[in-house]
Amino acid sequence: MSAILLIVIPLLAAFLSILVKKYSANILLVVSFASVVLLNYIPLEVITIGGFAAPYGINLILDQYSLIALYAVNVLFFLVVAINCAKFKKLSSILLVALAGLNGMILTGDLFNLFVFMEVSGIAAYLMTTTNQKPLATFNYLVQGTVGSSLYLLGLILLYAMFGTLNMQDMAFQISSSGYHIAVTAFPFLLMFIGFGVEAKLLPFNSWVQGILGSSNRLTGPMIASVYAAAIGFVLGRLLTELFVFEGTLLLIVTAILGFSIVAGEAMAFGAKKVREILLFSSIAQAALVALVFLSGFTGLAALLLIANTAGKLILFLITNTATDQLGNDDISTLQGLFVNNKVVGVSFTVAVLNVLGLPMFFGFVLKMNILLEFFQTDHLLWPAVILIVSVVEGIYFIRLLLKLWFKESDLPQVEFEFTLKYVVVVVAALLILFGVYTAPVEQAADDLTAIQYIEGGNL
Amino acid sequence: MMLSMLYGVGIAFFGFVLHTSVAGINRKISGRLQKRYGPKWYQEFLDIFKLLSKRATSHGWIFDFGVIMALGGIIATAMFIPVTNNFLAFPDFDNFFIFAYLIAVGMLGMAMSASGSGNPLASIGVMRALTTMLAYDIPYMVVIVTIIKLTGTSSISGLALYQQAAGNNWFIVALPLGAIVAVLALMAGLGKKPFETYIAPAEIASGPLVEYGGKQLGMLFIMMEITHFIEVSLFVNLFLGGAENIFIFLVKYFAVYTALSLISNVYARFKIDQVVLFFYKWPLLIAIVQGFIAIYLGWVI
Amino acid sequence: MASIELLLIIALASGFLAYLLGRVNRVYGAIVTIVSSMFVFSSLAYFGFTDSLDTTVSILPYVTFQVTYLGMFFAVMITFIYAMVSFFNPMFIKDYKYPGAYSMLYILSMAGVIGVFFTDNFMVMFFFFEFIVWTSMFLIPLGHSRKAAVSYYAFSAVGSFALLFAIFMMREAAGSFGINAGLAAISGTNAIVVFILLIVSAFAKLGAFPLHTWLPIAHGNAPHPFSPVLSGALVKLGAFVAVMALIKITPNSYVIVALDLPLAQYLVAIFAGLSIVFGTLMAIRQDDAKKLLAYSSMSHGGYILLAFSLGSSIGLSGGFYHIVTHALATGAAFLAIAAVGRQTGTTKMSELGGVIQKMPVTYVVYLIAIISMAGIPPMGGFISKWLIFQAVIDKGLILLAAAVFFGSIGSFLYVFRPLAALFLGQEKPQFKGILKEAPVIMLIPMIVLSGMNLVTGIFPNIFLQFINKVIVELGMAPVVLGTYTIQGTNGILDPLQITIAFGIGVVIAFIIFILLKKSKQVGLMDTYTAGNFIYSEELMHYSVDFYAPIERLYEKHTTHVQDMYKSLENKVKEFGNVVKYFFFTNKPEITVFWILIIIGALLWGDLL
Amino acid sequence: MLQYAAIVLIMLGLYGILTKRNVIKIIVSLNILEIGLNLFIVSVGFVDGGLAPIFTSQNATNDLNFVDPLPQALVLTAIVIGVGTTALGLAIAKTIYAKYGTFNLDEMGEK
Amino acid sequence: MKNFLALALSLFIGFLIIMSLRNNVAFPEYGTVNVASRVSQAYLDRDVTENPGTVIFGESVNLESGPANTVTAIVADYRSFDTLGEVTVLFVSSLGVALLLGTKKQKRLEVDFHPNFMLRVGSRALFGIILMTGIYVAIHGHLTPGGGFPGGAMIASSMLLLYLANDSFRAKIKGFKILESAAGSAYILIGLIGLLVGGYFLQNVLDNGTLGSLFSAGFIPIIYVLIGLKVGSEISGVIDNFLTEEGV
Repeated sequence: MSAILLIVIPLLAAFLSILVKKYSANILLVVSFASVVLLNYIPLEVITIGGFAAPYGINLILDQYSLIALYAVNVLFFLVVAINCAKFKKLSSILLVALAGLNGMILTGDLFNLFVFMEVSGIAAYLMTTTNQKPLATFNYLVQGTVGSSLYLLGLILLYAMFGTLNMQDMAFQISSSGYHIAVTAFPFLLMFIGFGVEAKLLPFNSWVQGILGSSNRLTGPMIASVYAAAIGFVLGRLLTELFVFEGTLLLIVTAILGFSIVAGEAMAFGAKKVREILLFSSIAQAALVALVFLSGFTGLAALLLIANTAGKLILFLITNTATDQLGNDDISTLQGLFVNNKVVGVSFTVAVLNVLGLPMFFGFVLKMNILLEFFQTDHLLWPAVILIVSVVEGIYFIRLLLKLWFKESDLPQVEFEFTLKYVVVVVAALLILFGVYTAPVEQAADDLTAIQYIEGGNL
Repeated sequence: MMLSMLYGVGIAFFGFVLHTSVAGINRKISGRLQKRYGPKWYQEFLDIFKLLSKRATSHGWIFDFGVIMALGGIIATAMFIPVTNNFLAFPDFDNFFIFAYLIAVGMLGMAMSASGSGNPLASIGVMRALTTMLAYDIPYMVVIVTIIKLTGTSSISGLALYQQAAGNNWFIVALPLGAIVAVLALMAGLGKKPFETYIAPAEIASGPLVEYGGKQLGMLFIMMEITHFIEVSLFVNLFLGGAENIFIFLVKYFAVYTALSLISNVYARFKIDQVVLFFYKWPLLIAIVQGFIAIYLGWVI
Repeated sequence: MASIELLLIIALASGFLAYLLGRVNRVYGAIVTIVSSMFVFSSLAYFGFTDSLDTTVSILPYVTFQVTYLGMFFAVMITFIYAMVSFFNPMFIKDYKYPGAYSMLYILSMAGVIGVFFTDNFMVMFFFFEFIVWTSMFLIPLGHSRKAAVSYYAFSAVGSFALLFAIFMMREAAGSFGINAGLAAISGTNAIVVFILLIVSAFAKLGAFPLHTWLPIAHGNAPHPFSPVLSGALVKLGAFVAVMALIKITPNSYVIVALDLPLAQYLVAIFAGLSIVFGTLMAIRQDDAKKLLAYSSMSHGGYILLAFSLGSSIGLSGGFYHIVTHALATGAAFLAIAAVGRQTGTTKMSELGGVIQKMPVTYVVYLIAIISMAGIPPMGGFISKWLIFQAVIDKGLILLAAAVFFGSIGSFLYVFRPLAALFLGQEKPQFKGILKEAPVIMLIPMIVLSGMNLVTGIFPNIFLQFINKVIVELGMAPVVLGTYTIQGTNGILDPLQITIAFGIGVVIAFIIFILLKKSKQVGLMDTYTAGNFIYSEELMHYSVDFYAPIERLYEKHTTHVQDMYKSLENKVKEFGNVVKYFFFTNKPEITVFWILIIIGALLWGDLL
Repeated sequence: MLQYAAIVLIMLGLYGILTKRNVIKIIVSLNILEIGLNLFIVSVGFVDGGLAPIFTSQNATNDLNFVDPLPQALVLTAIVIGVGTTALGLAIAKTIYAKYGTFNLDEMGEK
Repeated sequence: MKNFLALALSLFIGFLIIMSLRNNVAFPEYGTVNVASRVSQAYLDRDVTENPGTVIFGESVNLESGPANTVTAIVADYRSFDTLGEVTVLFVSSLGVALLLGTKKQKRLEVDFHPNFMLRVGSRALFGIILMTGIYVAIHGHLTPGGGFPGGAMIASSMLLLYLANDSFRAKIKGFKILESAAGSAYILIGLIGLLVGGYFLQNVLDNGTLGSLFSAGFIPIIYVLIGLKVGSEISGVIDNFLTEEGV
């Protein structure tokens, strides 16, 4: 069993599925489930493609880090698909390509190949968002996404011109051994960072988010906010830890961007009046926080935080968008009292929110504490302060939201949640609690991830 | 213990008799000043006895219970008063704060009883009394704090002895600013003009006592006499160096009370909020200034 | 011997049991709260006072414990309030939307209390600290207002995050999360930061000025039985944090020689004084009895902070004792108001009157509670305030003395208002005939608390002796105590003597009363009305704008702090909207523009 | 110079996205950006006097001065990807037109 | 004014970029690239896995990568995986265009222009030539400039010609679909064959032949033909979608 199958099988299925449209939804379901199963049987290794070893050919890196990322992305993807595949039959082939693209992005060890998979999954994402029926927002997403990936490519080419290689690890090695001052890489790194920043929802580059997630449906909401966010986050994390070296002005700019994203994201969520806007703005802040943690070198924790956040977002967007689809809009006043008659869903929603907030007994708490601890141990006092202050703001608007959703006397909104959805959200919520209480594996995983021997270079 | 208690009860009774007499004499003096005869000096006794012997109405158990609590509380407070250096029931235990707060039990009883009458005017009266108290007590307390800080004791008899030991250097002289505040507060506490809105006979229709008659009123009169006795005695002990013997005490007591009565005849009446504003403007400032210069600068004459 | 961890586990387990039983029948869940909280309280008290609490059992991972007098003091006191209040639960449980959740959260928050006060590990402490915040946060919206929970959370979060930050700083200094090690290791500039953070945390939890705005909202709107827990018990978490800040760490701050007090402590004292004054003024003008008591809690929180900030053993002793007496008094008062609220459906004074006619026991409970709260002998409040006065005067703090006395006299005003307007006065016609005394199960805890109020006032030394142990543990000299007397710095107090004197006075007055002619009983409407004929009870009742003359003097200045927070909130929203305006449109150019700017920033920075 | 021209093209593409309000024009600007980028990529591999990296009967051995073939290969991929996004963009433009009846962003009523 | 400012800004940033590249010591100046220091040298020398020494056109046999066109060697062999992704991009975007524009019942887009008979016939004649050229370019991708993508584009342009020249022309989309699917699947299957036989995905397990001959370079011509077909059918599908609209 080779990790290549994670990319190839969905791709093959996608090519074939256009012939058998009737069964395409089933194929999608089977393939996405098969990917999850397959994950259990593939060994950790570096896969060479075409028989040409690393800096010359393309390789796929399957280490602890990408395995965890693959688990997160594939499981989340499967859950989203399991709920939606019947309703979005038309998109089956596209979703299969998206799966291949996301897996490819996570696995690949080649920077240009990464660009290709970024485009594959990006185009699939643009297409998915057309089901929102907001073509303008999709167009906006497409333009920004394309500009972003073009900048990434420009940065990559500059690096190639300087160091003559495209392989991620080789690049890091060449940079560190070239003897040039690190400042020569500042511009390409910034370009690449911006390219990912667009997809990863970092603040000045993310004006597409509002249009896309603010009017998302049951497929696109969880898909973009959860599955894509997870994949992009992991890839950005790998780049930040393995390749990028931020120093001087660049470090200042990047940290300013991330800090601003965190603060402004929470502030915008605080002022938002619609449920999905609250969620999307808060996910902006979270994405920036994850990037910040990666940047600070706490790889394992950042990865787990990313999983916790995206799993939570899956629940939140699934529930919100299901209700929105049935009620017509997502004003808080419309959804008020939603959980009075839907307690199971309500509890899951609450668990997801509390997990994001870092309430004790939840996964998020363990991570938050460990992250703060790491910051303190490396004598960064500013970031914990920022994180804690925005946590207050975050808590206020989320609790305001929760209370609205839980309490209403009469005239309750009537929303039907089908069994699969309930099942999915409950399982995910239960996992969030489980890892909040049983923290040993979490800490183990964080240590394992952080302890991976990366080659020289990068921020570590 | 029981002996001290009986001693204390004696003091309370002494205080009642003393103040009722002094108040009667003062009424006479005021009368003479206003070109009238004025009542007999024992007129107040007569009033009280008459009231006590009358049959009264009652508005329920809290109305009666409040009166008992008021009188009981005041008697208990009076028991701690040191009249002279030797004429006192509980040496060392006559802590200033006991007076400050035990006296409130009596007040509370009276207020409760008045509100329990069901008459809104009585509640208004209580409100006025409490507000006035909030106004005058703070500056007064600040002055007392200054004294306690300077002497290191809060025992009233201890303070009197302190002044005597310092060659009769009374605090009315040593702390002139504080003394002014204390005099003003004492006037308010005794219900003298211009701070008498809450208890003035002319305002009685909306005072705490509006609903009383007969034995309840009589008991409240007793309580008021003893209250005044407590307040004036405290002033004598705190600012006038206490008394070595009963004669000096009587002289000082009479002088203080008469002086205040005479002063108060001159003034018109403040409204309640004016009282609050007045006390928080000058007396409080003076008291704090006095405290600062006495404690931190050591300027004690 | 009893293990704390076992107690904690039992408490947690019974919480879930309460939920399950609460699902079967909501009253069962409430009964579990009684049994569980009584059990926890009595075992803590029994084993605590016989010095046989231990920490041997260790089932839960990471969680380690230590037994300190300080922790025991708080834990026993708070669980006592929990135990007393729990008797109210069965009577109120039917009003809640989520009754099972109520019972569970009630017990869980109590379990959190055990965790906070007995752990020797900062992280565990923070865990349970948050645990309490969250469980209680979910309890509050079961009452009247959802907003209350939000504002409770906001301030609690400020408090707990400040605490967390301080914890991490101490961990960095000490290298471990040990509480004792952390507090001992912090020094220099860091100590100042930690001090400030801990004080912020304490202020937020205690609801001291200027972090007080949540207090009336949360206390006023929480479910009736939970308000006493909040005010009497949970708010005291702040005092615990304050002790850590004010006593256990010593930041290098400038010592004001004239006051013999470090500047840091003095500043805390100033804010405590402001809390006293502000709480008093606000309490005076409240119409809702629960909000009034909430503001009084703020004022009393100020007393506690002030006492701790003075750094003398008499002050500490006063602070600790004030915690006890205020918890008992405010618990009893809140319970009495809760009983009234249950029987009448409202706690607004302007809507009530003459409740005493049908609820005399409740009235007496309230009376005793407010006597204690106002610091009038022979109740506990007098003793604790007396101790605090001693400490304040000993330091010669004139301004703070003025604040303290203002709070003290002011408390006469505000505690009297419900007494007159709610309990006394005319009986409102809408309650005539339907109003009844509270059920016996509710009277039990009220009477017990009243008894405790008396005991704390007459025999304070029972408690002060234990508090002396706490003080010695904190490294201070104990307060000198006689059999019945307390030796202050400038005087000696014999509470028993005062009580006997008071008793004799009352007996004399009673004899006088009984010897005289019997009075004729007349109705409440049969009163002097200056010749007018007023026929309606409502017109014959004085309850609206009770202290109008004094309220008028400051009514324009009551909302400054709320306005400040409101405008802060608006600022955040505005900032969010500005960002939204600048960065979010449906047009792609915004992103491109910012990309150009950022690239420009980098290159400009590198080229120049 | 070619590199600088490519960068100017990229900047012109960005300028177009920055200022143009017409959906089609934005797509064209995107294309200009991509063309500039592709040009830049190719220029990175250029060697003065270099040969096209194809072995022919004239240029038969590998020790000749070939230009860097890798950027050319990358450009090939980049171009195709550009085609894909352009096609998709145009299709979206068409749906936008169907929905709003205009290509001008300012004339669309959407929030 | 706004536009001018935007232009000034973008040109200024462009200037900054140029300046920074000029100042960048690591960035080689135009034309002075040292290919030997890059990975590309290995592609030219074909010595990634073996060491053939000098590579000579028409003589070297069974090199690790067979195409005489080094760019093709990279695109279809060394970095074939990129190409797979690239094909996928095109696949998914054509799918997307169909999703966005395709409806069940379609008719040709109505335009004012009606081609005459000559145009129709002439274009049909041209169609075959362009198609053949396209196929040629695809097949000879490993020897000459060109390859699957240009070839596919040519194939598609021949279809475009038909569409433009005949306002009622509709290609059989279903056929394109099958072609597209089959070609894509075949590409992957070739990759899988490599995985099964050689142990590496997309490994070229066929004989590479002599450098420069038509039947050389193993799978590469096959892959390029597949790509050509796939690209051709996809772009044709896109063209069809753009040139049709809803209706009967």
